[in-house]
Amino acid sequence: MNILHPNPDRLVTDMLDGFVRSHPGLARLPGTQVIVRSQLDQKVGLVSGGGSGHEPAHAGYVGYGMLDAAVAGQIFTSPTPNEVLNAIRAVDRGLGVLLIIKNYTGDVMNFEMAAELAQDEGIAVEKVIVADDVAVENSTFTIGRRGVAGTVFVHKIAGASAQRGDSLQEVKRIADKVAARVFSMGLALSPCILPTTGKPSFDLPAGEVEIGIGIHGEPGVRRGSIAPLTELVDMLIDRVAAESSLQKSDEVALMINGMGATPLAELGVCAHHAMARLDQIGVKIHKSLLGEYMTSLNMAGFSITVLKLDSELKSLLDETTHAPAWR
Amino acid sequence: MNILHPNPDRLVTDMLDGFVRSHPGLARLPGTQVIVRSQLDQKVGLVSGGGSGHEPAHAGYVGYGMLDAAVAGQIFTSPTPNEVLNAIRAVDRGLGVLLIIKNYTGDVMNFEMAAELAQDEGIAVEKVIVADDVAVENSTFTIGRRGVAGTVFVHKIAGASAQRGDSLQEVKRIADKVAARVFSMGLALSPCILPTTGKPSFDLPAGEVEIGIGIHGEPGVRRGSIAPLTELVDMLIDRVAAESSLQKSDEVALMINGMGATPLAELGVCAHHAMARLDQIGVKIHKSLLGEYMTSLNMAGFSITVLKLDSELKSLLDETTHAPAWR
Amino acid sequence: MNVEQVKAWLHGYQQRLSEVHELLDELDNRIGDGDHGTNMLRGFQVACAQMTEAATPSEAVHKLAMGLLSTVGGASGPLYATAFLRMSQTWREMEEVSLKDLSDGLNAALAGIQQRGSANVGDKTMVDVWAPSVECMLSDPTEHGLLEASRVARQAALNTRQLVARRGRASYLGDRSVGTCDPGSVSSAILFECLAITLVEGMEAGPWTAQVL
Amino acid sequence: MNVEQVKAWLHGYQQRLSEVHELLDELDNRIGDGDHGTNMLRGFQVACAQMTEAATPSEAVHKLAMGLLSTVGGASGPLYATAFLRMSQTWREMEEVSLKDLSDGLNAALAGIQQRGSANVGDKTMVDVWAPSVECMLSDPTEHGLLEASRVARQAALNTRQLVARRGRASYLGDRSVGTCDPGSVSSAILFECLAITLVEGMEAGPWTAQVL
Ligand SMILES: Nc1ncnc2c1ncn2[C@@H]1O[C@H](COP(=O)(O)OP(=O)(O)O)[C@@H](O)[C@H]1O
Ligand SMILES: Nc1ncnc2c1ncn2[C@@H]1O[C@H](COP(=O)(O)OP(=O)(O)O)[C@@H](O)[C@H]1O
Ligand SMILES: [Mg+2]
Ligand SMILES: [Mg+2]
Ligand SMILES: [Mg+2]
Ligand SMILES: [Mg+2]
Repeated sequence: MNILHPNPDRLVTDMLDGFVRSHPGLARLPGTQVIVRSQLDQKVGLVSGGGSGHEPAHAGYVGYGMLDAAVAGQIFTSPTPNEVLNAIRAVDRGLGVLLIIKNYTGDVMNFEMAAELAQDEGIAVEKVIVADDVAVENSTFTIGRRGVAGTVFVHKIAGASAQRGDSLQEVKRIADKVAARVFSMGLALSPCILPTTGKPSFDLPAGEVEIGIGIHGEPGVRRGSIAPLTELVDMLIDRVAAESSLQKSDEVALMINGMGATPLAELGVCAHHAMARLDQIGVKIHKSLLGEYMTSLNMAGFSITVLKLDSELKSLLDETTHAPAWR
Repeated sequence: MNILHPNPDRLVTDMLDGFVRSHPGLARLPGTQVIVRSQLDQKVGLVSGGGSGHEPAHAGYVGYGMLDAAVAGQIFTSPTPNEVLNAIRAVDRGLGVLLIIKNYTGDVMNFEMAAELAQDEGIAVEKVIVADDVAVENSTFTIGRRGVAGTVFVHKIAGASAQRGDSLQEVKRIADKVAARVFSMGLALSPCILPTTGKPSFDLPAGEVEIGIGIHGEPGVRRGSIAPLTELVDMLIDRVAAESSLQKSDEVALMINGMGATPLAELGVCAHHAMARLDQIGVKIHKSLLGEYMTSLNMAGFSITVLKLDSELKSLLDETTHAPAWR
Repeated sequence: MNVEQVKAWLHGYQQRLSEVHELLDELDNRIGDGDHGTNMLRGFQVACAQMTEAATPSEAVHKLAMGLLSTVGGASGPLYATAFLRMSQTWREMEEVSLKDLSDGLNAALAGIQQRGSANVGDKTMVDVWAPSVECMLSDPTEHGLLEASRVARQAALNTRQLVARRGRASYLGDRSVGTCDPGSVSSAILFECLAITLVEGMEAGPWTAQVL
Repeated sequence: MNVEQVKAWLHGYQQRLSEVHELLDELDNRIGDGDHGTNMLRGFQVACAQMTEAATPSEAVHKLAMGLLSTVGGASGPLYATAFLRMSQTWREMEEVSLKDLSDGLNAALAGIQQRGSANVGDKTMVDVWAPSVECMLSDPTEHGLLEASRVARQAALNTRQLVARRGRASYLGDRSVGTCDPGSVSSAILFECLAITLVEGMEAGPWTAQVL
């Protein structure tokens, strides 16, 4: 059962206003769906965004040490080029702007059109495309992998790089490095209910799970029968480990991300099993994030992300940030 | 659809281990379900807890400036006196311990038995009982109101008081003051699914909501039909305002708390409407918390808490804390 | 009643709990949080195992109480633990307890339950079962009185159905708590029934099913 | 085609979207994220209103494109916006566009769509509809060719059902994307159909229903 919105057209703007009033460091650019830091520093600007429905992404990652602006589209719909352009203009301090884009056709096309428009205005714009979802086969015949929860690590580490005053090229280099080393996979125990239609995003018979889901309520790349949690977690970790060629002595950051309706208690159990599996492999866990970072409305399920660290990424990951959703 | 736990008996301990490894400042007392700060300060000890299923409560509130220990019972079951006693012993630094108890028969009796046992051992123990749920009529014939999400404000403010070095009596005075000034009410759009039985905690026909719910999957004090969100929010705010005799110039802290399965996007919309209603009343919102603070597994719904501030409470509320779930 | 009979009573009860715990959860689900059967079964499984070494009735129920205290939690944990602690105190130094001693022990247990939980008769709690059953035993501390107490306990548990809860979790439901038997009353009635089964030849377990309750 | 006919075409399309947007959402729900109809309707409602002042065909589609650019979002937003921008460029300075000009404009639009989205025929995207329909119009820029283009568009949209998606959101489903018509192909086919209805007397809207698709 979903909430009944008196005015569905205002769902996103009402939500953004609720966010902004709850987080003194954030502001909404008047007349837009762009959330910006209420005080900008003299540094390279960082802009991300995408459809809504992934909260706390993306507004929750705006703040000192992470993003300068987040652009919110309608529920599960990429924002328009105009909106992205508004964000770019607002955060550019003359040092250029990096766009952090998740690899979805819509996001890529809308952000790219905005980048072209901004470049026409003389703003230096670079982009990084995050494609961390190893559930999707990577092949040159397709559009490649989706960007999912691993994007949050790009926000964090590129954010720390920009915050310490790195140049646009350097921030881009680091962002690309994170994007190349981050790997995710998720599964769903239930669809989400779309607030616009009130309907489930797919039908799932009892006792089955969707494996390899995205973050827009899509079904997964395949369906499996529900297995004990340890088996499901091992399956995800093993796929991520294989795709990222995890080695015994590697050091990683781990994220156990809830899709929206899985109790934190169960995410804690997932974290326990995931770490046990990584222990078995012999990998060292430098940092582990547990909670909801990139959701799919009220979908039940979770994703597991592994970021392969090196000393540069480690120190940037550990830097301070005041973005409300990083913890 | 719930997760299939390979070993339901270990659900709580696995969850706690997952938490502890994700939060370097926390540790589990070996052989117990007690989470403690990994480094304790020389100050009055603060202990809270209750059944599990309310995550991030209560382990998420352990840290500098909030609790020193959280005791976790089985899902929705008060912890035993033995476990509470373990926590009291672990955090007492000779300056005494304050127990923060939510007003449930089980919690009160188990914590009180533990307090008696600790006092027998010569430990100074005081307690505060939180009963913020205005959905329940307050009468001398009943056990009074339940303790719900407002308890988090008691953790925070009593925590700041203890952290600055206040005496046990002073911390208790402040905790009692918060408890007397905090008012909450919630509603559910769906029951939760109990991990032990896999069954819903109640049946709710489509189009109806449970109004005045607790945090253990119980049905509410009455059932209503689903109304547009603005009406539901106004109903909760108005009840809380009436019960707390909110005045035009009052300053408050607000909390919009998700019950577990309501998307943060929708909580943001709730926050927007709640603040609009408080604006109408003429109340000043000093701080607003938005997210999941005291959940009921994967119940869909939310609660609204209002804390009436004064200058003492305001400055303690604004103090720093490193507890992972406070933001 | 010697120590072996005490153990037989409580092991019998544990056995019964393993049969009815889902029913108790179901009752608790309707007006509480659905865990009463799970709580009781978890507690008695551990606590009964701790009685093995006990040499006297007092020791047996003391060990049981300590076991309950460390495993049950919830509202029922401290209440049942307190009840058995009071029996233990009443029977101190006794090698065997007479039916009169048994009645006194149960009476002390009732007092402990009321002290801990401050519920009165009519509040739709286990007190509604304990009070009339103990009354029965006190006025007729014989096998006949025990059978009667078991019968009264059953009836009292069934009678809680029409009550409005004023203590415990069910009280938050107000009038909506009417229509379901109180789970703690049912678990208490079964405890009295198991006692009668242990001590009175030919006594049999009654049907405790969702249909009846 | 004069400016009023261009407006009639696009208003007709907007009207049609308000009838079929739920169907498009439903198709997108099966292999995407369920918003294609909502996106298109939202965009054309706003964008069509912005055409009012336009004096030439080129100006009309330019204003439409700018409106789409600021309202649709999603994958379809930049693609349809690019398509109309290219028509606008092709028709610059023209008071009226002939059927030949129309074909050239649509051809430029197709090129824009492919440049933006790099999809080829067979990838289960709107390109599967645009490519054969534009082909049709180019080889026969007459009313007959237009009717044929509309028929071909419809058939091409239906034919996407058996394709495996290789671009756009549906591509993540791999083989599971087979069995449902591509929503962007359907919305494109309806655009061609509306064009034929505007320009050819007696042409009627075909049935677009869940049963057919
Ligand atoms: N104050 C009280 N006095 C006596 N019995 C009580 C009291 N409160 C609750 N109970 C009993 O406890 C039972 C519930 O136990 P249980 O479900 O195990 O604990 P919880 O309510 O904490 O989940 C009730 O059915 C009732 O019989
Ligand atoms: N690369 C592409 N090239 C051409 N058309 C595409 C491409 N990607 C997607 N499409 C079209 O866009 C449609 C989906 O649009 P829509 O649902 O509005 O956006 P989104 O997929 O972002 O939710 C698809 O049905 C397909 O026809
Ligand atoms: Mg979309
Ligand atoms: Mg309980
Ligand atoms: Mg219970
Ligand atoms: Mg779509």
